[in-house]
Amino acid sequence: MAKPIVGIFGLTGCAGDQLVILNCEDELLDLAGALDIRSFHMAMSDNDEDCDLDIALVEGSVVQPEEVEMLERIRSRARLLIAIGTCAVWGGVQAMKNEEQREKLKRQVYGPKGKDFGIIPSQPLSSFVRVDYAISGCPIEKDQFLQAALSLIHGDLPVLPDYAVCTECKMRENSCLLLERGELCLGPITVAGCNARCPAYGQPCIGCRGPVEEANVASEVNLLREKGFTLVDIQNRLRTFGGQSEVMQVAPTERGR
Amino acid sequence: MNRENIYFPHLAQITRILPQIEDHKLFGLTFVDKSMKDNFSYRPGQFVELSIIGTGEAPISISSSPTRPGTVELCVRRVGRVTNALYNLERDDLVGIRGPYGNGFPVEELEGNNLLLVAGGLGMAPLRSLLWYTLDNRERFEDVTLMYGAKIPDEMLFKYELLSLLDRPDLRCMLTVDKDEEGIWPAHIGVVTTLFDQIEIDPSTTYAAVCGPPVMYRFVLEELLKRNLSKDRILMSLERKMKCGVGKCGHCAIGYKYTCLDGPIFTYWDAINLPELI
Amino acid sequence: MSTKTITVGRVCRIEGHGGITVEMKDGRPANVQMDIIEGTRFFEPLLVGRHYHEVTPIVMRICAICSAVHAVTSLMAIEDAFGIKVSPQTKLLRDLLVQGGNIESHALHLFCLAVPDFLGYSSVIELASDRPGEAKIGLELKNLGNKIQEMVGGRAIHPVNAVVGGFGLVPSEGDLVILREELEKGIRKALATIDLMAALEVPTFPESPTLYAALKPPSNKFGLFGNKIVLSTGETMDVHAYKDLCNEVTVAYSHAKQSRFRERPFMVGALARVMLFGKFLSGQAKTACRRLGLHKQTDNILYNNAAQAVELVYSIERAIEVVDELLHRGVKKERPRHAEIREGSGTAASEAPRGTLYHSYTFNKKGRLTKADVITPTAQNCANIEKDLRASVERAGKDPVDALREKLQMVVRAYDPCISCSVHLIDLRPEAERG
Amino acid sequence: MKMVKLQKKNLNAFLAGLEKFGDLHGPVRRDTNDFAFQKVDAPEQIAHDCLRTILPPKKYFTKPVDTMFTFSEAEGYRAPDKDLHTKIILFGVHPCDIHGIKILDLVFGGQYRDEYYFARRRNAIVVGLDCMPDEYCFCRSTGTDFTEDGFDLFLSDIGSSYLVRVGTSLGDDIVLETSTLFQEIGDTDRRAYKRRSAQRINSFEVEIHLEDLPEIMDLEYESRIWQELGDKCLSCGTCSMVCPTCYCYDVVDQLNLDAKSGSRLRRWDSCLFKDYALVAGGHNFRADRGSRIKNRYFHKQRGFVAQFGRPSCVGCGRCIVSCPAAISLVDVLTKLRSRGNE
Ligand SMILES: Cc1cc2nc3c(=O)[nH]c(=O)nc-3n(C[C@H](O)[C@H](O)[C@H](O)COP(=O)(O)OP(=O)(O)OC[C@H]3O[C@@H](n4cnc5c(N)ncnc54)[C@H](O)[C@@H]3O)c2cc1C
Ligand code: SF4
Ligand code: SF4
Ligand code: SF4
Repeated sequence: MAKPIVGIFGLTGCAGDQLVILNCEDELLDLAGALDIRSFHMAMSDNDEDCDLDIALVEGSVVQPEEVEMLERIRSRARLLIAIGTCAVWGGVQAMKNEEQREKLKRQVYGPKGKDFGIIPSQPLSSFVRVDYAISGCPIEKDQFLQAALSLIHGDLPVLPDYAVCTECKMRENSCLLLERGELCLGPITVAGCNARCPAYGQPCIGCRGPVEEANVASEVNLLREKGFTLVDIQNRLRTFGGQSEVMQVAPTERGR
Repeated sequence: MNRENIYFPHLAQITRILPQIEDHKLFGLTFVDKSMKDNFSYRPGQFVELSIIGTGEAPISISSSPTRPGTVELCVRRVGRVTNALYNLERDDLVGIRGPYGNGFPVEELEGNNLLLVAGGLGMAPLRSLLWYTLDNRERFEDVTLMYGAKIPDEMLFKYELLSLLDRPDLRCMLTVDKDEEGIWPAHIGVVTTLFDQIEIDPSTTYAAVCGPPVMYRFVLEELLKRNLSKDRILMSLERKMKCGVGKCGHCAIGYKYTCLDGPIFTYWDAINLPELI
Repeated sequence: MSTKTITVGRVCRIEGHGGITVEMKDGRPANVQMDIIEGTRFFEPLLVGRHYHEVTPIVMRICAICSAVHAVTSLMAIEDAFGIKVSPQTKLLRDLLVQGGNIESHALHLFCLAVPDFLGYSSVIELASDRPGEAKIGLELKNLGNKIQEMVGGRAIHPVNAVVGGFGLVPSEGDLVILREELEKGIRKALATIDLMAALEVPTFPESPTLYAALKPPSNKFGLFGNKIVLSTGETMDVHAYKDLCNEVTVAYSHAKQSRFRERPFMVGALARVMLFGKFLSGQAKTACRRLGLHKQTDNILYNNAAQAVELVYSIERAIEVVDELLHRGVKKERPRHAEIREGSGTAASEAPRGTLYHSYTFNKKGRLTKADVITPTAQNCANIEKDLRASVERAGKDPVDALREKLQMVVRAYDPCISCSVHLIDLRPEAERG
Repeated sequence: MKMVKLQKKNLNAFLAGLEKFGDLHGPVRRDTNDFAFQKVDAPEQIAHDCLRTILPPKKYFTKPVDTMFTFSEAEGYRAPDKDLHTKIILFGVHPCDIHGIKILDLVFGGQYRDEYYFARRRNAIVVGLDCMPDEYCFCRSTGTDFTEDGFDLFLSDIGSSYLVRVGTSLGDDIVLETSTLFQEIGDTDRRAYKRRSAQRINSFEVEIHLEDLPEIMDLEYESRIWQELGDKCLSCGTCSMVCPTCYCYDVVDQLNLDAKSGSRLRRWDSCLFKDYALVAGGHNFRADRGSRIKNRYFHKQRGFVAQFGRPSCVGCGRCIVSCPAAISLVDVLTKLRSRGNE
């Protein structure tokens, strides 16, 4: 089988997902041998800006018109476009206050000089182009990325978890923070794959991997309300990473403080 | 491990690939191990777990008849990971096979009766096994009728093989297409159920074997029941999500039955008792 | 009068998206700009209204490479606001975490981003096919930094285990013992890096008088923490007065907010630290510093790579020291210190791989954030980068444009700019205006 | 059944003397109220007040993530040889969990025997321990509060001693190994045991009736209860993970760096996950959560009865205490009986 031709791109984000790729220290050279990487601005010069790609891995969210163009260009070159990281999949932390005016934020930070900037609310790739596959995580998990890459090299589509963090949390036999300590844990509605990292460190899941498919947010909100959390606090947490996902748009019907 | 490991696939070589219709191909497989090749026996209606190593496994009905040993034939539709990976293989490549699994058609019980096979779409895959089994043991059965429907002529599986059966005196072969815009179809036109007007069913001596997409069952069952066929003489081959094929992984459980152990052949009476079955 | 514009649309092998624009008038650089073309993320306003304990996980997402030091600095600022005193063990573990980040970041920059420059390769992968030994050393060092961050921070990027008041789960003594062995091996690799750097010719084209700034370590030992800022002019100030140094201005051509000290650009980062406090280095790091000629003052930014190599040795030695101290004291399973919430502000600074990093927050009496200010090293360096770019162009003479472009990229890369960091409040100039 | 007596003060000495039979595993405290079975270096680490571990002992026999075999061009398929043959002593297994293991024996046995499961079963010595129910235990209702087999030794608390029932010949060997620690039982012990037993029986706070439950379940197949539960259920999978008799798994092939060799893994799955019954072509036999949660109850309380003659729930209460959405099996079954399809 011919080596897949690959491009790795970054839009707006922290570059963490590209760094995860570079963090595959033990595997990087094998990986580079099995893939024909033509574009990876963060790690190489001599990038081919025109070739057709079998796989485009795109990190980061779209926050400005130029990025829409960039993304469309990548899409037109790529057979498979894979969104990597929560920014690319859900809009990322920068999508947190999308419902508040970005213009207002801009003025707050730049004052009047900022008025010419072209800014659009932070959005995931799928708002603009077809995304064939989404590997979420803030940042993506190294093992998951490697397995996905190996599947692609093998000629298959990757298999990713479609169940919640709680499942992995129980497999690890963590003490449940939601039930035992009454913490605001998003494990029940966040997609697994991190091996319930935060609960294993005694920290509640803050949902950095984004919502699980068919997340029952209404039930999660209810049970958190019953535990005494205010709607504002719950909303804040839901939208930290899942800001752009529809399921997280719980209506602010009450103002709890 | 002192006993046979039930999860190990046996290597088999792809000896033949016959494209059928778009995204459906018939694969002829021969076991690499000689004793497997000689001793692999099965019933019509049983299935195997097909392994593409590194990709995964999928349950696939055996399309060939045990009366013609040596090669196992699988008719596979390309839908996902495993089936896709199979399509990337070529003649002489190796795959893995476990099985045969499932109950299969109760052929001994069917002997001495009239048989009505009703298939739609990919449902022909398991029924082809039963069809050739009856044809190769023709003397053991009374009247045998096949009804098979496809949307258009180009979507009929095993088309030439089946067309060649049209003139066979010991089989009533009724092939139909829903539509034939090019006007090339030599047989009946109309959905499968329209074929029922052309036949007589003696409920006391007939078994029906039905396999097709979920929507087809409803209409075919209606016809069969109208003709007073008893509920446990209607046999259906059903599909479920399945991982292990041997009753461990749980996926194919419906109520109190496992599709892989108690099925995939169920009677209509089973279906009534298992609300989720169809 | 002839006008010519030289642009580098996109500098490769840096973290984030940045370009360079040089306008030449009559053969002299009239306007030199470091364009930041990364999108805006508005971190500060995003934090407003959040509970104090939610701040760190969000703000560390400013940058992946420096997430550990962002996390630690953010926690220190929060603790400053509430007057939380963390345990000596927490301090040590945080030091270890930050050293891990420093090792990872410097190894990444040296081997994956900068060194290929000196050796003429387009990437570490290409380097590996020709000089596998060197690529391997680089990747192993990077991996060592990540191991520390994973063990202490719970994740190599965006540490989840560092929380207000301490750590969620304290690493076990057994883990530390294993880590120590790895660190010992790491020293040898870091020294090999010094050999590699010593063999490199450092070009002089960007040289121009430079003002350095860094945090002053509390004792006369090289370190990445401190409460006082020192400049190479000798001036010092308290970190709480960081605004006097970094009075950020939004630049008319609308890219980075820039920092200048009394109208002068200044440089922060490994080179600044080694220039100001290299004399406090000890052990193998001290020898390495001499070997690479950094005991003498230099105004050449291209020496920043050498300074990073020296710090690689330092950080590993320091990590061993911390591990030893932790083992000596005996690791206690302590829970994070409790926060007494009160109204007020807190500020903290640390030396991130790329230079001094400031976090400053104000909280209301419910512990919700009302104001945040984060000043990253790259933002501080922007003006200085432009200064060095200008010097390079002036010195370039009759260089062909392509060669000049390469040189300019090399200058930018030497700073190891972290654009995600800087754009927490920087925006793009539209393509059309960039010329 | 052979019975002997072991003074409580001798328990640790007894356990410490079992080294040659395998590694000692028992419940260890994880957090204030949480316990987990794990390997201990010394018997003192075992938490004797553990009523319910987070995961049941099934994790020893069918692991959360388990290698089914490795594959490579050079070596073909190979069964994992690691960890199938480690000998362990599992101390502190309560009756409900012993019944859980017995149920898994049924599932993994039969026409197609899972030799991985049985290899691990053979290598585990089960030392049972009696317990006092809390407000979530309903093993009395499921008939699993007492067990006559499924253990090598079973310890019942009779005050300052344990009454030890010897269940297998291997169990007897273990007793003989440190025979000096054991004594014959006497009349006071017999009385103490009966007192304890009566006290235990009277301590159950929860009671549900399971006798005709299959019929009730059939009657309530269309009950609105299922939809209500579906609205509440988070599909988080917790109940399936913690249940001693949930055994479903998913299979994935994992590749090594050469993208050719690798291993086939199975991983605990749950019938509450959306894609559990999703087949190629996009048809989902249980697309909504209500029908999935109904399936879980049906399979345990109805399907298993038809297949093996008994429900597969052993009344341990784990799914009740660990459900984040506070769905209680006892409540559901009680409601089904009392309320039904209004
Ligand atoms: C007893 C039995 C006998 C069977 N016999 C045969 C047979 O003879 N021939 C045969 O071809 N198949 C047969 N099947 C079906 C076959 O097992 C599945 O098609 C196969 O498992 C698919 O495996 P895969 O890895 O290729 O697909 P997967 O990668 O598992 O992909 C399937 C998944 O992809 C999605 N998907 C795939 N296609 C579509 C689509 N068109 N629309 C929406 N979503 C889609 C669905 O989510 C589905 O779950 C049988 C199944 C059973 C249980
Ligand atoms: S701690 Fe969080 S993730 Fe873990 S089981 Fe509890 S709710 Fe789920
Ligand atoms: S537990 Fe939650 S917040 Fe932590 S890594 Fe996993 S998904 Fe992210
Ligand atoms: S269904 Fe619940 S109570 Fe019953 S055995 Fe499983 S976890 Fe225990």
